[in-house]
Amino acid sequence: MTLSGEMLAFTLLSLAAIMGGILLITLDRVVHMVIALVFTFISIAGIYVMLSAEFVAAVQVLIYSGAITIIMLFGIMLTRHNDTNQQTAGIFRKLLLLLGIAGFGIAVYAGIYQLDIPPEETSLHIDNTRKIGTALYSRHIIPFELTSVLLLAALVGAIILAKKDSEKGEEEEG
Amino acid sequence: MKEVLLTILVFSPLLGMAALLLVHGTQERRIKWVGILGTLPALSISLYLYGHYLAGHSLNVFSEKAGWIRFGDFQQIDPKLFTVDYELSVDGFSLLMVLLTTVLSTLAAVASIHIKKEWKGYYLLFLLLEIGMLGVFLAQNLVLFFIFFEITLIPAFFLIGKWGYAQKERAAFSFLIYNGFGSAVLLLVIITLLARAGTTNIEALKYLINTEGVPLVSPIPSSMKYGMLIALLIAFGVKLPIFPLHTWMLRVHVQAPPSIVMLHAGVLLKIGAFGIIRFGLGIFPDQFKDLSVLIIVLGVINLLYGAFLAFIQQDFKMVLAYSSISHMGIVLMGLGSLNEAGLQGAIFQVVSHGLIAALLFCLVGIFYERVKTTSIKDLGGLSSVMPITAGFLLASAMASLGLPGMSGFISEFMAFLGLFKADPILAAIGTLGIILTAVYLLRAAMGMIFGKPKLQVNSEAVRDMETAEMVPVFILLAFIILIGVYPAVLSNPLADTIQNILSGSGG
Amino acid sequence: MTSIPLSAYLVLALVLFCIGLYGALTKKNTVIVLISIELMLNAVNINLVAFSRLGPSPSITGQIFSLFTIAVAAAEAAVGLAVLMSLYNRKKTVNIDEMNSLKH
Amino acid sequence: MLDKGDEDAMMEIAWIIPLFPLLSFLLLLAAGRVLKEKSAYIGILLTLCSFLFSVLVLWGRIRGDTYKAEADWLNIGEAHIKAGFEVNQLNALMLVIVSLVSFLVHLYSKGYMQREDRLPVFYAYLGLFTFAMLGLVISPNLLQLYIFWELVGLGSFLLIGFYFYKEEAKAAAKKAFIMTRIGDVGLFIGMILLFWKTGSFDFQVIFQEVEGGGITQSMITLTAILIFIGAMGKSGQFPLHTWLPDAMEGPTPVSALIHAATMVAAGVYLVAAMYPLFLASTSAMLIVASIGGLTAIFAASIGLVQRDIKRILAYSTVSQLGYMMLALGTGGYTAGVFHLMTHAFFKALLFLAAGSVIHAVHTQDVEEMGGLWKKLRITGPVFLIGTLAISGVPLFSGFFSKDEILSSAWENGNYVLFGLAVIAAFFTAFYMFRLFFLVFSGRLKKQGVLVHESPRSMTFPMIILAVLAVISGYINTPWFGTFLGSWLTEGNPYLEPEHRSGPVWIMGAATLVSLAGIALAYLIYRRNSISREWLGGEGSFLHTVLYNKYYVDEFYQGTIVWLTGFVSIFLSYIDRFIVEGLVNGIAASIHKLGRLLSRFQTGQTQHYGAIAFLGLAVLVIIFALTGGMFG
Repeated sequence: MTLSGEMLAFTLLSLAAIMGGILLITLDRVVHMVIALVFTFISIAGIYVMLSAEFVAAVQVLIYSGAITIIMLFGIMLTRHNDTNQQTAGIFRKLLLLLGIAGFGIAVYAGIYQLDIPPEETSLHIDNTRKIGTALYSRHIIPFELTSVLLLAALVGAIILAKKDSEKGEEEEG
Repeated sequence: MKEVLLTILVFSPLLGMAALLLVHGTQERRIKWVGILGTLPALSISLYLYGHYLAGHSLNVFSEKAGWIRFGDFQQIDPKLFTVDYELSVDGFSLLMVLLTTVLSTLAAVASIHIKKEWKGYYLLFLLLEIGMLGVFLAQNLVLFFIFFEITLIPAFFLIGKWGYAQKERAAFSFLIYNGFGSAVLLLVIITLLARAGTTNIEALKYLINTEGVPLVSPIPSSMKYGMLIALLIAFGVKLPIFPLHTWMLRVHVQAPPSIVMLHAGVLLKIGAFGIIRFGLGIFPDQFKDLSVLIIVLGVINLLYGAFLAFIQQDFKMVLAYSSISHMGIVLMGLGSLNEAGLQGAIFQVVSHGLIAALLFCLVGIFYERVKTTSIKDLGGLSSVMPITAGFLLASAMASLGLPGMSGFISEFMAFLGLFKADPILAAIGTLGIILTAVYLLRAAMGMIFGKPKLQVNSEAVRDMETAEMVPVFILLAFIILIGVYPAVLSNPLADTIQNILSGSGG
Repeated sequence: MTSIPLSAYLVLALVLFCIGLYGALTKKNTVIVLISIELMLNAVNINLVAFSRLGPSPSITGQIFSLFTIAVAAAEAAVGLAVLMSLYNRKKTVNIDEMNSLKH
Repeated sequence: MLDKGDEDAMMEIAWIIPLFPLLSFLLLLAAGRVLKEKSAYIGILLTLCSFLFSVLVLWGRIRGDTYKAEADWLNIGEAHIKAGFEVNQLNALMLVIVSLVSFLVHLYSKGYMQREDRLPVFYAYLGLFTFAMLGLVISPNLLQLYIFWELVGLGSFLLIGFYFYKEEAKAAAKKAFIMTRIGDVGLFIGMILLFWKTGSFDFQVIFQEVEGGGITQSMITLTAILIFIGAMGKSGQFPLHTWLPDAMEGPTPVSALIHAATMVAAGVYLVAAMYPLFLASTSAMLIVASIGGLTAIFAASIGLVQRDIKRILAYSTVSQLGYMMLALGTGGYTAGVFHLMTHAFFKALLFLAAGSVIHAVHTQDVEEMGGLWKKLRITGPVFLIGTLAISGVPLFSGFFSKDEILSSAWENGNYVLFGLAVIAAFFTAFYMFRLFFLVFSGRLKKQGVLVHESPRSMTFPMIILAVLAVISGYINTPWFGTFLGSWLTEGNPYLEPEHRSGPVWIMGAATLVSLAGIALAYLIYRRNSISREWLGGEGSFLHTVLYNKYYVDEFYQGTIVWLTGFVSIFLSYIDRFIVEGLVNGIAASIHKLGRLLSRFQTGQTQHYGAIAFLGLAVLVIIFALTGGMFG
């Protein structure tokens, strides 16, 4: 494994992503946590680019780094939280979980280690977006349409959930 | 048309269900009519099948098959590997069971006129139950069989739990838990077979398991075959029921509405026997042969245990419940003897007991409706107040105790004929059951019919059977006598099936 | 042609997944729990895209799948937050420990 | 002179004979409510048809040869079980006896059951019984015989329980059914064993196999005994006799038809029909003879002290059936069948006459009757004829048949059995005349009851039977030729024509013995010159034992019935506490476990998640360590 430019890029991106993740669980203030996560999301977008998935990378930046992060920030703000996050989970449970996650990680790593799939030549990077568009509107048209239904349902659901209760809350207050 | 006739047959009750949905829930008469009519398409198709058979044509033309589920992609090895098709087919044995189902369904639908509430839901579930029962007998692979098998459980659970008597909920839960347990065991066997043999088609399994040197996905050691056979016996033994897995069935017999017990005792219990014959004996004939003595012993235990207990019951329904256990012993004995006579006797007993049990419970429904009790002590002298009902009751008790000229005798006779060849000693012990059957049935039936009318029965309001009620009773009795007088109506369709099964066991 | 082996991506995804999991199971703030779940979803997405490029039979389907995942994740985040808001309006808390009214 | 074809034509239609009564049964069942008392005519008419056809068939058989027709009925693999009918000498004779007695009883019942509301039902049952009985006698194979055998039992059961509201009738019907069923199981087993040994149910095939040595000797004995157990049940042989006296709870015509003339004789018929099988085993023959002899004396001794007129006749029937068995068991085939025939006539006569008496005085207790001779001008004489016939007074039919039996027992060389038979003959003469004198002589004991002779429909059958009771003996006498004997055995390879003349002194001794019995009865009950208490009066040990029928019923009650009940209760406890308890135990422990596990339901999403994940982790680790399922 030579230290090529690609390797370097991968190393940097993955380090950034993992750093973001670690910051997420170590930082105290909730807003900081979300900001740390943005790093992770953007690094992952970079990883996508390396995997010749430009369109997915773009979507990742737009949706995750943009939309979802913003929604989360709104959430935090609307709940008017004293934005330090007091962790109260029992030390025993944390240890057990760490142990479990470590075991899980090692087991899966063992699986990954055994995995040996010879890379094949692909043409995914050529006209990536066009290919996605073609596939999405031909072979995957039904799931695609269903996704739109899902999104609509989520939209309506979110509005109703948020609205009804706030009205009720007002009535109770009033 | 012929290629999809079986599918139409199985799902024809859906038509009735759809029609029921259009009827308003308070229109009692109309709902009952629609419910009864809903069972007729299946009845007429099955009669057509029987006519087709009588005309001498092969039943194979009705077989149908369509690709359905595919686990993994093994096209290059064997396109059939790990696939489950939607396949229905009918042979002599399943034809009889289907006929039994459709006839009893229609008659039970007629007998359901005594249902007092929520007719719509009742008939919807009733028709759903019929779909399940029909599918069970026609399915050609274990997965499909299992699905239909489960379809029968759910409507039966609600029918028992909602329209039954005082302790209906408990009965329904017993029913579900025991049968669920049986299903779980059955599922284990099915999955093992699918994983090891790569198919669940019955014919294919017969070939794969019993032929030396056929490559399987992974080999099935002999001990595992025994294990699977015993598991099958347990799974279907719950249904049949085999001692000591029988207690749930007592509660169902006593607590469920009589029209449902007609179907339950008449068809659902018979699925157990059907399964043992089709799968236990069909797929594992050699292992079955080795266990045949065990099966005979179980049969004799069932026969005598049920008979002794029926002897001291105070409730007529309990007597009938134990008598079912006892009669199922004869099925096991016939199966265990593993010869033509025994096997034929067992299948005859399945059909015949189905009819007789249905008849008895139909009558129970009729007189319970009038006197509001089934306790033998409280009854007595039914002959004076309801002579026709009493006469039919006596006739069905006679049928049940194996009076010649009725179907019960033929099956009992053939089962013992087979058993005496296979194992004379156990058979001789079993004949004690013949006497005991007479003793307990006469005790119960005469306790109700003969003697002086007791107080509860003597009231003015008690009328005799009405014409509508007489229809199912009369038809059932006619079938019972027909089989008893001319058994060839059953034995001819069965000949091939029995040959097929016995050739599998090499004797 | 890439010089980075498939397993490198998978390990990266594994690490991110484990971090997300830990966060989801230990953090008290419901918002953070939601964010951790997003992180886990991202880890899965990396796998999907990596397999679509470097898997046994490379195809575009993996990318399509990841797009669907993102869409569903977005919906989930929106609904999740809506639920959180309405809960907050009732209970005045976002502490996940206090949301146990479904207990038997 | 008819040619051969006509005779066959006569016998070809034998199958129709049982169908008339069946038709009567179905018709009356369906339309009885409409027909009401007219249903009697239907029953009578149809049985008359049966009788006429039976006579035709008998005529055809006398002229022609055995006729047999059958068709496949049931296929079991390779085995074909057939159904059909056969007309041989024995069958043809039985057909006539059964249909004649049945016809007369139908006729008699018209008068006797006049006031009964359920007359159609009664005639329907009679039809069913007659159908079954006629079907039984023309069966060409054991299975068919067994089928009708059970149906006959059903008919008997229904008729005994005709007065269903009487507790005694209910108990008697139940007892009759169950006791005979116990015997039937013997027949059932014997039949199946024979089938597996010979490959057929057909009488002829079985006999050929027996003859040809196809069956081992022990198997022949076993099957013969099993079949005899069946005969014991139906014919009320000791120890399965207790149902027969109780069966007198049924209407009297029924007792005459079923429990005297026809059904109870079916056991004898069965042994006669299977005779070659019995002949092949000396031990089976000995058992038949011993049981027969024992029953004859046993039942006769009980008959000495009974008070119920019908019960006395019932015990007499049991005793006479024992006689027939004794005859068959000692090789007297003709004697047995002959006595079967004569007994059918005179016992039916006695029962019908007894019915007429009961009809007149409305009691069954002989101690309450008396002096009826003058009141019942027809019943009295016919009863006397019957009594003379059964007692074996010379010139009456019973004399000849009894003589045959005694000679056959003597020739067999079994002198113990011969002695038993002689004593039984003495008893018979004594108790029958005791009955006669108590009922008809002396003064009228029952006052205030208008005693009147029965209507003509009742007296007519009695007169016919009385004539037959006298003359039927003459078809087989040592004086005018043994027509019946030679005809019965002719052309039958298994039976040798009998020339049973026997020592002449037997006839004299038999006459003396019966006359002695009559004389004793005369002295005690007519003349009162010997005290009734001379051998132990009421209350003495002997009387008590006899009056209580040797306590056989009580013995059964105390052993078999008790044991069955005990086993049942024992098993019900097992069912309730062990089987059910086990299940309930499992259910309870699952419930407890559920309680325990529900503590883990903290409501904390993260707990759930953590637990679920840890489970997953453990699974994955195990997978990784073991290499997985497909590894």
